[in-house]
Amino acid sequence: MRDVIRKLASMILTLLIVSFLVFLAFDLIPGDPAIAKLGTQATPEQVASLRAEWGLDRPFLIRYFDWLFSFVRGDMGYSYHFDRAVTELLSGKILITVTLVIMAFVMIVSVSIPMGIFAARHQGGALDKSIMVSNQLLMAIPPFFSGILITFLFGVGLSFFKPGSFVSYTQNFGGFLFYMIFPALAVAIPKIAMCVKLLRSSILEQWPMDYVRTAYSRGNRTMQVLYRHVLRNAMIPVVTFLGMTLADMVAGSIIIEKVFNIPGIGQILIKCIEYRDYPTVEAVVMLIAFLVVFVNFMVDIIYRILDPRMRQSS
Amino acid sequence: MKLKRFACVLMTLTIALSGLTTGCTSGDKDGKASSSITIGIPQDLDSLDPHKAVAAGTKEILFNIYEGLVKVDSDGNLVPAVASEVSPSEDGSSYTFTLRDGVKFHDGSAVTAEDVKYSLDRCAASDGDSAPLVPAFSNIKSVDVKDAKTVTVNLENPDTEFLANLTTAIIPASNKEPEKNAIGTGPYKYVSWTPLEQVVLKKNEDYWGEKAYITDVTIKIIADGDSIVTALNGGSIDFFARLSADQVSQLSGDFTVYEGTMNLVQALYLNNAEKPFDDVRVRQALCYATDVKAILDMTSDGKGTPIGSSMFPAFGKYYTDLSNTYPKDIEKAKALLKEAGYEDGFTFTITVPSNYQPHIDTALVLKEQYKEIGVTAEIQKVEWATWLSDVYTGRQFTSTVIGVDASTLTAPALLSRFVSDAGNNFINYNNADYDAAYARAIKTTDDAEKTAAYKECEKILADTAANVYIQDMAEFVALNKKYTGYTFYPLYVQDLAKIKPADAK
Amino acid sequence: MKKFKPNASLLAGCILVGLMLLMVLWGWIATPYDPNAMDADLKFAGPSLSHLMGCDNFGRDVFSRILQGVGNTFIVSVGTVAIGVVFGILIGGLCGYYGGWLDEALMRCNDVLFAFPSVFLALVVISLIGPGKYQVIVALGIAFIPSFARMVRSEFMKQRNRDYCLSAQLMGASSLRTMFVHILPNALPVILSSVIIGFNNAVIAEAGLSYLGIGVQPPEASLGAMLSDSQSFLYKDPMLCIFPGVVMALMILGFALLAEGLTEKKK
Amino acid sequence: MEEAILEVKELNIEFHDHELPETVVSDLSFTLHKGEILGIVGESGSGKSMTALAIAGLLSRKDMEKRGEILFRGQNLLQCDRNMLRSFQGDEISMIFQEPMTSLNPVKKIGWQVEESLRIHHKELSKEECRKKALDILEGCELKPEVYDMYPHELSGGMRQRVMIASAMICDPEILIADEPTTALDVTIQEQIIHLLLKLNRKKHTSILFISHDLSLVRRLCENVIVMQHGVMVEQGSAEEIFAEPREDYTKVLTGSIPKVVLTEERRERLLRSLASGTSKTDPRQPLVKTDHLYSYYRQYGKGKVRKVGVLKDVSFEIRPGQVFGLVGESGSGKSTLAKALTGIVKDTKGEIVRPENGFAMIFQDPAGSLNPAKKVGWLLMEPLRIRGIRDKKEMQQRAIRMLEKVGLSAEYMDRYPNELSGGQRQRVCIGIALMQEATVLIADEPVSALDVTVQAQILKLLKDLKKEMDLSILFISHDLRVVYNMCDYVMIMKKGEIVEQARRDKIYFTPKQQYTKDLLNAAGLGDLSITNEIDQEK
Repeated sequence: MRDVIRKLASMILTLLIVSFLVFLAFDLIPGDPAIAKLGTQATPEQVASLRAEWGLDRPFLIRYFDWLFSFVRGDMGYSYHFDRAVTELLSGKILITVTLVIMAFVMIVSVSIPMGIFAARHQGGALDKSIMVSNQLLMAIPPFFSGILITFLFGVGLSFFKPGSFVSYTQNFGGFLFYMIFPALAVAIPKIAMCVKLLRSSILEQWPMDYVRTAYSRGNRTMQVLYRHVLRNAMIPVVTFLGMTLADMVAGSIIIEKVFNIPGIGQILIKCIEYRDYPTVEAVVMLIAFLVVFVNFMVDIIYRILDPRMRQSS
Repeated sequence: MKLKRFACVLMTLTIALSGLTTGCTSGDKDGKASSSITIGIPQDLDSLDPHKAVAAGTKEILFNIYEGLVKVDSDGNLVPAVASEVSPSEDGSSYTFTLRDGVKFHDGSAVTAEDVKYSLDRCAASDGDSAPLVPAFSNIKSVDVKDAKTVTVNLENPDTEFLANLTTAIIPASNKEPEKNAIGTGPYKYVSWTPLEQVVLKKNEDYWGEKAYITDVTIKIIADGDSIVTALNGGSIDFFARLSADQVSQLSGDFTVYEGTMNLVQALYLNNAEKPFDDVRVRQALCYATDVKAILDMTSDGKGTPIGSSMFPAFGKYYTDLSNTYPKDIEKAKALLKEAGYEDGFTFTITVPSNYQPHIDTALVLKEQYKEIGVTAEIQKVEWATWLSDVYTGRQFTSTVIGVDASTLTAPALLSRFVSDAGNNFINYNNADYDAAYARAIKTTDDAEKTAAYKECEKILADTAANVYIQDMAEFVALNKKYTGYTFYPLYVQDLAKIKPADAK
Repeated sequence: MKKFKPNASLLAGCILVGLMLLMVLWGWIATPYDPNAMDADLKFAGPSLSHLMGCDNFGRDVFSRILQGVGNTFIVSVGTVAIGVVFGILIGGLCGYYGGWLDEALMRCNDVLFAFPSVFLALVVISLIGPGKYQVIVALGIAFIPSFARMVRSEFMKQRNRDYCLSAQLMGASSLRTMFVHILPNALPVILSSVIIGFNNAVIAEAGLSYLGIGVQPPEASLGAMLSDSQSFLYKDPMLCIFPGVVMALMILGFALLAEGLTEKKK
Repeated sequence: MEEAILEVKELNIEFHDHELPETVVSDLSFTLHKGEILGIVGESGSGKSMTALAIAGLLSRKDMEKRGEILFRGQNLLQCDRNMLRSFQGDEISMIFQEPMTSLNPVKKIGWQVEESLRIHHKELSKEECRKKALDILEGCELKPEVYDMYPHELSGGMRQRVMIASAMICDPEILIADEPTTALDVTIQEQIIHLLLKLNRKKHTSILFISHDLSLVRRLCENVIVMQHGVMVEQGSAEEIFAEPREDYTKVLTGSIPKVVLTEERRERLLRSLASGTSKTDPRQPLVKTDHLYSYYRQYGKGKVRKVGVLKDVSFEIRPGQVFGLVGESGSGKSTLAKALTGIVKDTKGEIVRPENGFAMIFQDPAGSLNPAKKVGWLLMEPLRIRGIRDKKEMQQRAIRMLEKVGLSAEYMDRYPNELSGGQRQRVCIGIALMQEATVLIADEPVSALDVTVQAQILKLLKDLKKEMDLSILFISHDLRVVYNMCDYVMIMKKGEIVEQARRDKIYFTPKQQYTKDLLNAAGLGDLSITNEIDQEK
């Protein structure tokens, strides 16, 4: 329990530092939110009055702590660029990105685990070799490019979905889910390849272990040894990888969202960086950082469930 | 083993779900295509509040929802809108408007003189706290309600061109949250806005003028330029304005392509206060080295109108064709450079905003062309916000490729910025002759004299090579053949009310 | 000692990587055409004898641009990995070797860096120091430090308690000597394979940045920039994306095979 | 003699993973009878483990060829169908392994693992019955029922080996194959496991095939013994015969390599005299190493606070010049910690430590781990010189070569990597490196525990010779009382961080005072050498 509290405390510390760094970065980079908002027709007076309205004329630290206190109270501020409360803006978009990530994650788990086991079982066989070679190829494609290829294949070629016509989940949830399958696939493909490779080598690494020999000596069949003994041990590094992947996908959704024209938080992040809309940027980065940290935390817990040795020592 | 089975179930579920949903999605479009249209825009609205929205991309959509006392027609003329009659005073120091009968806001209430006063005061920020929302309104002394149907606008300083600013939207005084609830008088009513996704409009059945043809308009935001063609060809959108020549060449046969001009002055803008561009000979040398036709051929299949000064053809009477001031002449350019002491050429930076591919392309071609006279251009892509604050506001640059547009269809919208002490004179242009000519143009009320003075300004800009003028870029608009009736405006406007189903009369 | 027996992966990897290096060198020494020279007549010209891979939307020779692009991609990736590895070894080594509060503090910093979305990190760093090849290296390099540091740290922790380290300390070797002369060579095989994998990730990350418009500055080519530029002409000239795409895939494949071959050989 | 239960006929095992086929077992034939405990003795590479694995049906690599017959219940286990083989495995033939730490699945509960054979072979049993049987067998193996719900990492090595035995015995097999089951355990624990095996053998009449390198252990446990070398059976016979009168040379070498503990008449006299006088001669020379009421701690992190846990408690001793000081203790006795505290690697100590001027050099138990695998032998030998600031390459090289020769290796080893050497060679290099440091005191932490008996004897001889030649003082740490007797002049026994007893060697071995010392001697089979009783009688 103490451990959990310690972890939580360090999570909060991490998030605090992240928030400060983002604030600092936005103070340093060129570009002024008010000028960005008002565009070419603005007069200096307009800019000044907008800066005053947004409180940008105050010293850096005061702005930071002002933001921090509001944030802690649950007020994420007002989006300059989208002209509405950040909370309101993000609440509609989080689900989109989360859906994308979860769908991709489900694909990764449901495809790569059976495939990894299969490849390990038939190590050296023709199928294993072809899986490994295609894995290497799939890992060699940048995600945005695989996104384009999928758009072309399933969207333009096979007309499974209408490219670029994101369906809002408020209008048609089913259509939304269907549309998300393809970007999720684009996100998942390279990760599936990595995961298959990892699981395969993890299983093969477990195979020469003494306990496997013990299991055989009790009369277990190979399949029984695999599923009853090896798999859980082999999953330990895979869980770490999956956790990192999950975190990675949250952050990496930025590019795929652009390819598939999905208005998720990644798109918002890019737009808001472009327009120096830092209350929104701050909120999105905090959200992503939180997800990353939280996923790491969850991995830690799953780790403890999977591996009883971890439960004892900190 | 359990895991595997679980995964299988999940997969089946996903597939089953997707099967279910394909049925849903494909149904809703085909049947009543004629009464609805989906259009694409490249960037999201920055506000629904017509007085606070600044992006051109937002204004061209809000044009359909809001109207001012006057509005622009497709020829660029100002025509009465919410007002039915305008009577300016002789000297241009006050304008009196008579409101049109029967103009209703979208919420059903009638437009009153109080609403007009409220709207104009709001933009002029007459309470004095902050800067005026419409800069030109700082010139408004007062807005007087004469009676229920009459409003007079009094100016501090007489301005004969002021009417163009009164396209400013009239909104109901009762609407306390204009940024959330758009209520105007235009041909379309606002229905919903989902940021980064779409804006939905509905036909205003009570519109005072010619009513729109299409009932439902969905405006989709397609932020990624590369997916526009795919979205058009794939049928997600029926309409997209401002396509590039390359994009047009990749469209399927389902589209009518309208060709027009962007109505902006694309140029290599030079910082006239910075070395080496403080020397007119260097600027002229660059002009001589520039082959505009080659640029057009390279970037837009030869489409686009070469221009020679800060004025584009849509301005009609004010426009003179100066595009031949500097025909391509490498020898002359080299001679000028030699004269200016840059015999061995020099290196300079072209700063371009990274979100405008056409300008980047132009810069790339320019870089190649300047190699011929031994001048090395280095291209630096910067974010739009950085460009605005560093280049445009901060004037920290040597040169930049950008397109300058006109906020209203008056010559000052393009020419005022080159007056030495103008706040938006980002190229630091400083020429006494120009200042004098411009002052003359503003003062006079005689139209011929005014036109002559403006033309003189244009000529001075061209002769002193204030910038390397390139073109008014070609604009391509794709409209699905199911529809027709697209009309170009000389300003940033997409008039959706004129689009009609192809089978309707 | 077993004789050196090249395995299939290693061989294929070496051939591909060798080919890549050859292209890089070729690109540095001379390209068939000026990679930036434009020619309106050659816009979207298909592959021909004079232009092996055809020409792009400016009529530039694609093959020459690929040669230049491979070089740039290579520099960016090597630079990125170099920054990641050097700082990763320093931070990870110190953390893993000394442990205690130093480890806590540095690893906390690492966590912070890790919690940043890497694309965001790159965007901010580029905004701060401006765009360009070398800036991209710095931006990506910073984003690459945490994963390397973690890896080196765990490897150093593993090695730190081995008897040979104690033995070195007993001989009177300083901490620095123990870390870098004794431990580092043993951590190298692990570091090497993650360097190769990191190299591939850098190639992909550079492509991602180019896609977001903040990669190398035009008109310079990189594989990622060519790939993302070619997107605009997918319907018109799909060859434009196929060539850089294939070259990039082969490059990554080559290094991945090399890494795998090396680990196989170790076993 | 009971009926034969397992017959091995002309067993041959060959590996084909290298260019030349490698024969690991050739023409091995023997018979195991019902209720018999048959020992197979040999050093590493003798093929004894391969034989065991072949019988257990656990050798199924593709690049391996097995010929001959292993007959069990009329079936040739080498040829029979996999299902048939599987039906024997765990039910009729079960096996326990050397490494109890790794032979259990780390992520499964003990109960689940013990019951596994039941679940596979006796599907008719209900969950409850399985549980009951498992608890019974755990109890039979002297384990508490709580163990059922624990994980392997929560148990000590000895307990884990009991769990292994329990899981192997749960189906009452005909044959139990025990492959070095006690090698990784402390002597006292080893003794308990041996007793447990004997008990099970008597109670259940299970035949046991006991594989070990430890001759004295085999002698005490087994009725019949097979001696193997390089895959060939050297000698076979009853345990007493083999040990008392070995016929073959190899067997003689093997039995001769066991360090002897014998009290000569002369030394007996001296011992008795010193005991009578009640005082021992004190060495007039200053001690080289001395600790005075030494305590040491380690910090336990986590759980919020840092906790100091005591390891060494009140340890005081002295090492005089030229002395070989034996330090004996089981795992957890703090003997390695003491070494680390002396060298300064463990810093968290209280109490005075006097260190020799030139510091310590150290030899570790695992020569593979204590040599940097990334460096060549020559580089490693020169490292102490380099650290001392010697820059002359030639000189360093010459000194390294001289040292190599001194430890019995030729100059050609300079360019070898540690993993290209055998265990004995590695330990020689380790000794060489330690000597290069020119330290006054050499700490040898279990230097021969990981080596085969014959190699062990060579290394011990080398150490002795070097000691004489270079007038070394050695702190010799070991758990093996026989080895310690052979090496040391003075012995200190530790348990759980405290000194149990310290005295001159003969005093400890022949007149032990503390019960723990006696236990240790008993476990090593040296208990009956004590002359305390005689002395008492004389009195």
